[in-house]
Amino acid sequence: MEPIIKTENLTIRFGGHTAVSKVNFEMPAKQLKSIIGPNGAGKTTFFNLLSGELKATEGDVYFKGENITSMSSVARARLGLGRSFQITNVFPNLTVLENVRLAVQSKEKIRYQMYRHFTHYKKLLEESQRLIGVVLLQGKEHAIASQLSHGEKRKLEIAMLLALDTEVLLLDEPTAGMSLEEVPAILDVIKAIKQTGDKTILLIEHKMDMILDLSDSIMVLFNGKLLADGSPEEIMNNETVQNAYLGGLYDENLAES
Amino acid sequence: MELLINLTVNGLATGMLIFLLASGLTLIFGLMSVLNFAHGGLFAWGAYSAVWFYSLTGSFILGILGAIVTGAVLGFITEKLIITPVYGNHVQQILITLGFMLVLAELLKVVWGPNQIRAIVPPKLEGSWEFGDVLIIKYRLFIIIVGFVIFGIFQYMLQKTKIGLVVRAGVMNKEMVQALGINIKRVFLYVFMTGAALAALGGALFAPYSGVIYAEMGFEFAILAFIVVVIGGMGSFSGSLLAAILVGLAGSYMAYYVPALSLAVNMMLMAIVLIFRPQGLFRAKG
Amino acid sequence: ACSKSDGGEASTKTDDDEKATNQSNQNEEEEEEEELGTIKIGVLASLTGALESYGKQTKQGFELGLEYATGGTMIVAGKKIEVVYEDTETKPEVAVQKATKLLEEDEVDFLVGSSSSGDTLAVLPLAEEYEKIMIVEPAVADSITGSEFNPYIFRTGRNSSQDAVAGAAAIAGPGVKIATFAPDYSFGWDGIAAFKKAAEALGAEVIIEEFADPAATDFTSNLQKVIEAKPDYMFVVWAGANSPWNQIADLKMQEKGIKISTGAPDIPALSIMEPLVGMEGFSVYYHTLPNNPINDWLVKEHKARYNGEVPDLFTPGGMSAAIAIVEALKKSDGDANGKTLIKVMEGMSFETPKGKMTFRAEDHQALQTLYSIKLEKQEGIPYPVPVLLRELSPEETEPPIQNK
Amino acid sequence: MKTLLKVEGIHTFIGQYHILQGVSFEAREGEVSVLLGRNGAGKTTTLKTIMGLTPASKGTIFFEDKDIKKQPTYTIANTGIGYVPEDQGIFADLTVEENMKVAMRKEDDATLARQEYVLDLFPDLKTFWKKDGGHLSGGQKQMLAMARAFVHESKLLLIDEPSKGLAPIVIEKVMEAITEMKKSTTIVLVEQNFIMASRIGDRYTLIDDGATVHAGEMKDLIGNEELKRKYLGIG
Amino acid sequence: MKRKFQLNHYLLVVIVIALAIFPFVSDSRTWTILLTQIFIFSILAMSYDILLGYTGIVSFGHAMFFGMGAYTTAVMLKRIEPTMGTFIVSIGVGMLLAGLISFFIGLLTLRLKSHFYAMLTLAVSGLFLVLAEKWRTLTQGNDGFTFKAPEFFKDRVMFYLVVLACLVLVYVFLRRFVNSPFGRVLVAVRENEQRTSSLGFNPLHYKVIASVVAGVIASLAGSLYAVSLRFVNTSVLTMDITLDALLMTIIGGVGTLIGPIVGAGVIELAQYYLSGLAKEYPIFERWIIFFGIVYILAVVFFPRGVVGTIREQFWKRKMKKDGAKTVPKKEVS
Ligand SMILES: Nc1ncnc2c1ncn2[C@@H]1O[C@H](COP(=O)(O)OP(=O)(O)OP(=O)(O)O)[C@@H](O)[C@H]1O
Ligand SMILES: Nc1ncnc2c1ncn2[C@@H]1O[C@H](COP(=O)(O)OP(=O)(O)OP(=O)(O)O)[C@@H](O)[C@H]1O
Ligand SMILES: [Mg+2]
Ligand SMILES: [Mg+2]
Repeated sequence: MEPIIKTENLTIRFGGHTAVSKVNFEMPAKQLKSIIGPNGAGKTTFFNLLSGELKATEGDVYFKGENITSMSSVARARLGLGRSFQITNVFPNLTVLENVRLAVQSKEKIRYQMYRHFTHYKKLLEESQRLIGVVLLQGKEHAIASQLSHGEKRKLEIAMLLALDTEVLLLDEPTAGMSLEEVPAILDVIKAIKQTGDKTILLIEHKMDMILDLSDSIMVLFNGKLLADGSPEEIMNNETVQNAYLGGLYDENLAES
Repeated sequence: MELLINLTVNGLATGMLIFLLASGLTLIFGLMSVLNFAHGGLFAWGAYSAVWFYSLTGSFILGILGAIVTGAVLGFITEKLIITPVYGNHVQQILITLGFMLVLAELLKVVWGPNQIRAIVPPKLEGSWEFGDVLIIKYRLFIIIVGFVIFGIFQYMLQKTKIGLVVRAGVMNKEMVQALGINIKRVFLYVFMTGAALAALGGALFAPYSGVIYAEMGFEFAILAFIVVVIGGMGSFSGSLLAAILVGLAGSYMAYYVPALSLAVNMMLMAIVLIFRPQGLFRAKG
Repeated sequence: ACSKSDGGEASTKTDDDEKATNQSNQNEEEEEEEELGTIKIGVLASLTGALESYGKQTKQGFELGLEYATGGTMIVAGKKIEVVYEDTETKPEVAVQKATKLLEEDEVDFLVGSSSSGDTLAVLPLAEEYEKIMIVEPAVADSITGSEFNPYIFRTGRNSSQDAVAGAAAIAGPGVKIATFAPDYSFGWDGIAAFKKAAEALGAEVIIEEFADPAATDFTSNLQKVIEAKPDYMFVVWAGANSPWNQIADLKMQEKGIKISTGAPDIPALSIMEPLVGMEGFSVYYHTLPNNPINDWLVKEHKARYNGEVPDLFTPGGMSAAIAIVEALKKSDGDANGKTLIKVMEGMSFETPKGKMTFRAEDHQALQTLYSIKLEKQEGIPYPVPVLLRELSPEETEPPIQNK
Repeated sequence: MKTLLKVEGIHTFIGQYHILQGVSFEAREGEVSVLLGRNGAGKTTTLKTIMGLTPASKGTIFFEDKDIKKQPTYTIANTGIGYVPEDQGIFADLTVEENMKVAMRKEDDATLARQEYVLDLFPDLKTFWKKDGGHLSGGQKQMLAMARAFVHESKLLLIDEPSKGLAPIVIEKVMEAITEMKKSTTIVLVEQNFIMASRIGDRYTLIDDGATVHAGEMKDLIGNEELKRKYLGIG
Repeated sequence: MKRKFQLNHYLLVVIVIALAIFPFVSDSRTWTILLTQIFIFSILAMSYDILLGYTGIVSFGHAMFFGMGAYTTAVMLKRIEPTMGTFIVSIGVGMLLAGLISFFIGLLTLRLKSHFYAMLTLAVSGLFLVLAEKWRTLTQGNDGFTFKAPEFFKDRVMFYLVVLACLVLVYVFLRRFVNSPFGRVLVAVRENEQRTSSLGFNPLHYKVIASVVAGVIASLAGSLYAVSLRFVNTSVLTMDITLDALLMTIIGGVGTLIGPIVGAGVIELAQYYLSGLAKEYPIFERWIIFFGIVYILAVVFFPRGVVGTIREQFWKRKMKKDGAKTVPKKEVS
């Protein structure tokens, strides 16, 4: 099967620093792949290159065989590449509901409609309400986004991504700072999406238990380079990964879960 | 050749003068990110108080010092009363400082009357030297020197101390700076007062240059100062200096060679700079 | 505040007392009104903002003028005169607003004003619409009695062209080489165009015309060009606070043999012309220039009333406007009908502090005396004083007719 | 052991919202106290209230027997309390170096030496010394925020979710560092990573809906399946 | 929520009707003119609020569109003939011109960040001012020129009614506009441009369209303004006009449409009354001081603008009354 996303020699340099270096990677459709790597390895930057937030210095990105390297982030989002952000990135002075509703509106392709009153779009509201429920934010619909606690903002971030309902989901540390008891709920959401079987998910995480639980495959970035891409077992047994990324904590981590 | 020298020296002097007017705003707008539309008012108050102190004491130096003190005191009042409630909110800043500008300009008339007032150049700086066809106006040379001195002082202060850093950090995240043990309110107050004092100094030096002061003078030059700060790159003294000199020289050359466009020269300069270097000429560092 | 004055009227005997007497005065006036009928005059002037001092001069002059012309009675042809002053703030929309208020609410019979040409032009159509006479004073734009003229407009103020003609008369002569220097907008262009014509008619040659950004901090580049052209004179048309005089001195233009000539401004602005002592030019008015009893009266009364201050540039203008109105009413026998007054006023001559003025029938511009002067330093006066060289008679400074 | 910080019955309003409704806990000298609770429980607000960023309207906050409740933030910081906020509070337009500089109260040899120590802890920061704070990766920002707080020897450190976004190996280093620092510094920690919390915490305070619901020694909590299930959803 | 809107609606309709019959009950022309003036500036301020309040763009060059409308109408009425037909066509032409120019300027410059954009608009409008100053054959520079208004407007009441109608139309149109899905995206652009684009909305498109709408409506205000004065000069292109629009918007409350209208009223009336006081009480001779103090007090007492602050209070009170939970409880499934 044709990979849904493919990169060739994807490279970006910031000044003298190469944050992503000649990455050749293929993402099989309808799978979940996790990306791990030390801090500053270039994971987020790689996402930014896929979603178009950043422009590659070299190399190409293909989506379903089409070269999308020169497309804007807007165009890519419309094409079906949706993403969540590592550093919470919402509309601070709008309510939770409004934040989600905007994403739903985009999914429904209501972009330049200028005369209809927005509340006419009942459907949008209902869908937004539903998604807020999915990420356990019910009761907070009318809270202003900037007044949410950190974990709540993370959930909102996920709701907005889900609302876009894109073919590809790029999740950047979705559960960072989320409370222990709620991580499983979000995991369930991701699992549920995965089970429907029509979505492709790329996940950046540092929580190994979660990664092992979810991933079909794992790729490892190191200093901007693609170090390995393989099944969870392969990766966990990779020595470099163990020494430079996991350290000792991971054993206990696994033991706990 | 002589012509070119004349145009350049005069352009440079005008540029320096504009730099002096803009230097206070470099601190207040560039660094502290306060859209201070009352800046022109501070500047006019500086001019008036300099002329007044000068005529009272007969000493130009005391006049200048008087202006600086007036500026600092006004800066204190402005910061406490007007700016403190609106830090970080540009929209409110526009409204409140425009209101204060009206008050400042009108109060000038209450104190010194509505008529324009003559400002004289101190005898020692009066007149000019001639070298062949090259004519150097003493007062302009004085302005150029003062401009460089001010530039040097502030460049040094911002490079060698962390005040500049603290202010910029404070603008980005006031709470965090405080949590690092810095009394940011006081820092802002002092920096604002310094900016106001610089504005007053600019006014004080401008007065003898143009020979006349009037209550509305603030409105006219405040915009020029904003232009300089923006095209120089927010908060950068080197940027402001370069931009001011550019404005001065462009004005001088254009008025001679392309007089038809001299009315538009500042605006064109700003448009060109911003289109090609949207962030301004310099990026503030330190 | 209301309740306070209610209670205060009886008990305190200060301000309120005065108010009370004022009120009774007003009552008397109203009674008189019924017997006499009134003539109402609305005066528009810039009482705040950059042109504030001009506005105040007009206002004071106008008050004095009415007093003089009616012999202190404020009654003309059996009618009581009332005046309402309004501040245009030098904004056209405010001027229109205030003018309409005057015409509609106060139902004035005359409009007088205003300090800025923009404000005045905006108000001109209202005069025609309401068929009321408007005396323009002291706005200078030629177009007021030129392209924008309507028959209800009369101007006691001089116009740009008159200034220019006077300026030319002061310096131009066969073979004289003149450079001009003016601000780069209508006022400057009009002034220079008119000057050029007048000067060339007198045989002079205008060799270079420089226009500068009026808001600029530096005029030396423009002046440099003038110096290079080596003229005999540089004629300057200038208005506004930001002025080039210092720089003219700095560049030693006079030492280089270029004589400067310009119109003498009002007293506050004269004080900043210190560097130009010795220059020859023209003046619209300075209190020592005219020699006639009206001016003597004006100077005396003005001093008495405004703690020793002498009347300034536009004070006689205000006075002239008042005199013109009173004279017209005398002739029309108190009839304030616009159409009637037009007939009366066209060609009317009247005595003013500047001597005899005549409303030219064609464009209603008052022809008037201007003065050729020289700036001199005088003992005990903190500004250069315009000293009379010679009077430029109304005929001599007659401007072209431009409303055709 | 001596109590360094004693928070008693604090109530905090943000705008018209009554966020904290009776949080009490204490931090003893040389110990690590962990605040636990769900998202939105009020952990961050508790730390902010101690720092004077969201002043308490009721209750008392004693630090070294001084009431600091009404003190301005910078005074509180200067009495020796360091703070690592949950959103890192990096000055985005300042370089890493400048971020550190702002945090340094003086630049004497001792401080510089300590800076070296901190940078050894997070060598990444040294690599990106001249880079803008805003351009760092998420984890690097977290490191910078900690480095800034560690550069002075504080009596008390308030750290809000240090492990968030860090690679496992770095978490380990941070834990080591905290254990090391414990000798001289008392620490209050908000942490969602229970493994980390349980390994380095000495005592815990459970916060729910803006109030303290439980407190005790960490070793008791580790064994208390019921509490863990009820408030932490684990076990 | 619905109920509140409806209440507002009725209130607005009542106010509009009251304003419409006002000139027939009162024969104060001063008030007619003052209100006309307020309506015109309300339109201008509303158009500015589309930029500032809804899209988060600060422009220092809004006067250029106002001036474009004013000049187009003035020139056409003077050069062609002062009829209603010309008037209406001139409005259209002005709007078209303003639309085109704001489109191009927007396309070129809206990529810039906040102050830089603001300063660039200042520059461009400054250039337009110079152009108007220099193109004397058309504009007569800063002296300006007068022209005749269409016969129909001889009676200022008619003009008053037309302006009122324009105000209502613009209000209704803009209300629809900002409450449409499109308008919600504008707000999103204001809040977080980058996030908007990652949702698949192109911020530049939104900003350009917003500035075209704002420009077109400012031009309408300009056309009406010129006719209200029957005169135009370069003052319509100056920074003062932009600042007026800006101040009115801020005083009334950014991000609301009623706000700019209230702001226009507050400023015009304050000016009217204060300058009136100057004639009666000597201490008000320097009334501008008090006018400045009005701005300062406005910020102190109405930090979010008159309408913004009142709304906020209203919500707060409502929340209290409804006994909203202080800390919303979370149910965990
Ligand atoms: N805009 C930028 N300018 C300069 N350098 C950048 C920029 N964005 C990222 N970098 C650098 O590129 C490297 C990779 O950053 P990236 O955010 O992709 O890391 P990451 O793998 O997501 O790390 P983490 O797990 O900490 O989030 C880092 O060293 C970072 O400092
Ligand atoms: N500025 C604010 N205005 C209104 N409510 C706020 C504000 N800040 C926080 N809150 C609310 O206060 C509650 C507690 O927030 P806090 O940030 O202290 O939670 P937390 O325990 O740190 O949660 P998390 O684990 O998600 O970081 C939350 O419900 C939040 O919505
Ligand atoms: Mg990352
Ligand atoms: Mg928190």
